[in-house]
Amino acid sequence: MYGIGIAKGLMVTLTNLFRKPFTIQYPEEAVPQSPRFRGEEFAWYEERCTGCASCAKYCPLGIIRIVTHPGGANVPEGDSYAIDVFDIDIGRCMFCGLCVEACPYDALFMGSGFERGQYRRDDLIITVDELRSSERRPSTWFRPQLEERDYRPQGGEPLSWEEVGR
Amino acid sequence: MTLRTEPVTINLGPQHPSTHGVFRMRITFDGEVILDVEPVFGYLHRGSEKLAEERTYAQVVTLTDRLDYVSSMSNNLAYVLAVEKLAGIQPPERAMYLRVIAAELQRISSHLVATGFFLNDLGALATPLMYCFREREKILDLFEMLCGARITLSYMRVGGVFQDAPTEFWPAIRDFLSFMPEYVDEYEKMLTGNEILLSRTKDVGILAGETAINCSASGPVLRSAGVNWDLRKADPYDVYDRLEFDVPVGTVGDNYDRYLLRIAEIRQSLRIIEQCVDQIPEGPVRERIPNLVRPPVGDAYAHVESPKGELGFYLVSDGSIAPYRCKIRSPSLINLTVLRDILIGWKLADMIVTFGSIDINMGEVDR
Amino acid sequence: MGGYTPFREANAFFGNLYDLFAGLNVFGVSLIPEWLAYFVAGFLVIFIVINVVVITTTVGTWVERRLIGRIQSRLGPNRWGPFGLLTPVADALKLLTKEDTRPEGVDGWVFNLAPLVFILGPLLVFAVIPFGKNTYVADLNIGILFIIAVTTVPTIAMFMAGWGSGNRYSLFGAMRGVAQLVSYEVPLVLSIVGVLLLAGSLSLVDIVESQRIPFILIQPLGFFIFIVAISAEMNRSPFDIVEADSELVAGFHTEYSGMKWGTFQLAEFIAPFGAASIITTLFLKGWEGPVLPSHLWFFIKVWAIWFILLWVRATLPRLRVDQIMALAWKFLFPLGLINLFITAGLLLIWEDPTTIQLWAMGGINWVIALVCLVVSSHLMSDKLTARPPLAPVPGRSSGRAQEAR
Amino acid sequence: MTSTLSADLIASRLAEAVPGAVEESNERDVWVKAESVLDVCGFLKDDADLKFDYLVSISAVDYIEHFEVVYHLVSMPHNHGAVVRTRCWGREEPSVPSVTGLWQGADFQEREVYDLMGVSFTGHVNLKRLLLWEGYPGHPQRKDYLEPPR
Repeated sequence: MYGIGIAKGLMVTLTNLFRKPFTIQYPEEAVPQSPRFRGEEFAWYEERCTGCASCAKYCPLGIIRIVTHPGGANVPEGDSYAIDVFDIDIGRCMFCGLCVEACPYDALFMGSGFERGQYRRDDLIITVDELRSSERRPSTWFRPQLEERDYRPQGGEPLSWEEVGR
Repeated sequence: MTLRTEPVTINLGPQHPSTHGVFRMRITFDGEVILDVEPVFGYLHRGSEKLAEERTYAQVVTLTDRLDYVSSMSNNLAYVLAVEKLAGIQPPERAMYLRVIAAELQRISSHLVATGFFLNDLGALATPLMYCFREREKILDLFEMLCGARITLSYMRVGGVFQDAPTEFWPAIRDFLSFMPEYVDEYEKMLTGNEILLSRTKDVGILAGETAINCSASGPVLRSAGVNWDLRKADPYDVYDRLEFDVPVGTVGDNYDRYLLRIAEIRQSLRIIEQCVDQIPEGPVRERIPNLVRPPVGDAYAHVESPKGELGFYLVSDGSIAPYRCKIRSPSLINLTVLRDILIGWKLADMIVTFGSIDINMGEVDR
Repeated sequence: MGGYTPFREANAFFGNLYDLFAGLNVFGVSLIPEWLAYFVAGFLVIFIVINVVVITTTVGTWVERRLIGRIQSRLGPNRWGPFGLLTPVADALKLLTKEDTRPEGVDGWVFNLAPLVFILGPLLVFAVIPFGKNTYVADLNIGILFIIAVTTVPTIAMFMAGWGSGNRYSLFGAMRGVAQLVSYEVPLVLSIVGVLLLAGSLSLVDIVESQRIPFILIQPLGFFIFIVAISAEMNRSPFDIVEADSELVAGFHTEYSGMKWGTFQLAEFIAPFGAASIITTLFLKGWEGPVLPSHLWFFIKVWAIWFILLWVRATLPRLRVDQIMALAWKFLFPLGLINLFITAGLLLIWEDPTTIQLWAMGGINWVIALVCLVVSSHLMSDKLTARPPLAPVPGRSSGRAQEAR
Repeated sequence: MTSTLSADLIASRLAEAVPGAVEESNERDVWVKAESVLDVCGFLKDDADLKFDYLVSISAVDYIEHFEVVYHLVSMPHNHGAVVRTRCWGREEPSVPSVTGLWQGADFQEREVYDLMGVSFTGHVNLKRLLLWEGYPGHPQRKDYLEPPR
């Protein structure tokens, strides 16, 4: 009979009227985030970095720029290159995480934040100073050692370089 | 006295609410009836195939995310299968199961988007769309748990998947499997018997089986025309040959069948995921292969049943670290071949609905 | 005072205002002449009514968006002010400050005039609606005719906008609008005639007062036809083919922006209140009700009808042009005729029905309405039964798959 | 496409039906002459044993000295597939007969190949650029394509 289906549809919408809304009030309420979330602020540990620039080579867009000079001795295991420039242009980054996957020394991590909006494209470039000074809450993406420890970057403690290794 | 009338030509698009992206159709109308359709493509052409020639095999995975941006997993899977075929790599079993789970979740999410927008094209004030997106959000949460991203996933790698699923993923997916059927029932209760939807979609935009085959249509468009052709059955990849599922096939090939088919496929996908979650073995998830894969000289074609249809990658290797040629057989573009056959003679309102029921994605059409 | 007296006595609110102004005097010298007092009092009444209508509509947009939000499992606007109550204010401010674009090739006069003409119809409806006991702008003895006349005015504006825009989508929308209106005016009027026969008057005030029991109980079929036809007249979903956003972008007001567009929207949001007011007056005993004050009763009934219109709008997909026409001519029109003949026949039998006889008439009408609806829906739905769920086919299983098992 | 038909089998069948069409074949691939593509495809589509009724894709590869157009065919009734290749020489005006008469699905794919690779298909009724606009200089998927200076 014409109308039964329409009536059923109306009942569905009516029941949804009294259901709890699905919306998350974003700035006030935190969006539940997975620890693997591939966020914007990269976490970089200079102590672990040898300056091999694997990350720069593996980046599909070539947005990582690394300039080094030999002679730095800042890595516990031995000599390495000292980093002069480590620019990540996150204005063009697509957060695929291949740089993190490529890093053989667990020095580079994806970040966990997503609120780094800027008005100018130039301000979107993460420089080496910013990487050095920022609080590092690395995402557990491609870092199973952090996952084993049940580390949650969102709201967790910042990690130092000794804690993040394999 | 007879009135002199003449046909009206309308440029439907590139900016139009229901062309699902930037797509243009030059349509000639006689009153409201369509006399001729000429699709115009290319507004979203980014040269993915050319870009792929300048990237290593691993880096191309990120490009495939952006083809059909509502079903990245299927694109990942198709590409990765092609490279594996080219280089002769066999992924571990656990990885294959994880891929199937991911691809089927993606199918559900893509079909939800398709159904929602289909109803939006029918003019349902976004209510079914919101319901569909509500559940899609749950799937995106699962994806975020799995691989840290919601849309551009880049989950699969040559020789497996990038990492095993986290421990919290398994209870979450069981939970999803338990509540999702109820929501699908709710859509069906709201929509399937709705007389307005029936009168708008039933026997509208009928596509005959022979035409569908001749037009190389694939996926729901082909199956709704009554052709039993599903690559998961016809040419099983990964572990589909160990899973039990049915292929829903339409009877008439009209818009209503395409809608019913998507709902039925969501149910079948849930069945597949359930089996995968039960069967998945322990073990490694990634074959140990060098980061820079150098497949032998040759070519390979691999295809998957993506939510939109047969998505194929034809890769040619010259032995270097980058593909020599990467051709993408995109289902959305080729499904549009049927456009003239099923639109001409119908009214403007039917045209929008029929176009919505084909379910194209401009990222994939223009690549 | 002579010429104005009957009108003053008929409308207590207007009369009090008139007396107030006309009685203003300094040492016996009247400050305001009679004609000016008449004019000022009339102006004030109209001012108050229009403001009440517009403010109700403004609140209505907020309620509508919140309710549709909740129907769609989300919250709806809640940023401006408590619970988002200031959202309509923000909307209005935004629209007023927005650039008023005027595309090339428009027909200037027609294009600019269309929004004004469009809002005329919905506002004029309220001129004859009795909002409460003795509260109305005018008690026209041809009230219903007036309403039927003014509700067609927006269609002219629609065609003006569609033609003047010089846009093919707009023209499509306008043509659809005219066709739809011409079809739906017929069942709309037919459904009212039953009420008029029962009430014995065209004046809305008299219709309210003559309802011993709400006419919805005596005229179920009329009520059903009227609510369907009026939502088609207002271009509300599922009959919103005129501005079908997924087909025609925005129909006849595709090319409008700024406050011209805002005027169209305002008129479209006023229209459901107008429709709900008419339905309340004709079928739901108007402002009459126990205990509560009459104005409150009127508002409760209006909002209830308005909610039904909203609920339908939020749920249903749109019909196609030819289906809408078919619904009017093949479904509503015969039903309207049946309703008219039955009512007239019953009134021939009981010429001056008592309350019990009215109940009996209601009972007969309900039975007939249900039979008619069931029969005609069966006639309509011979093709519209849902298909059984697609038979799952085992799929073409491949040789390799069988080997694997 | 569970089984890919052996190319030798197809070549031998083709040798009977369309003599002189097969240029070269090994166990995987079969190359046919560019001018006989239409005959070959017609035979493959209509032959009862082969019955390739579904054209999966048409791809073109630029091998610098020649273009190779690759047809992936599938037979739905028999559930087998085949790859037919053809070489066309010359960089100026490479051309292959169009198969749109056999499979409507070839329409957009041939237009795409024409657009991006510059292989024209004789007999195609509407051979216009598909993705790029009319008047675009060159065919960007060729290996020797250079981006025009801005």
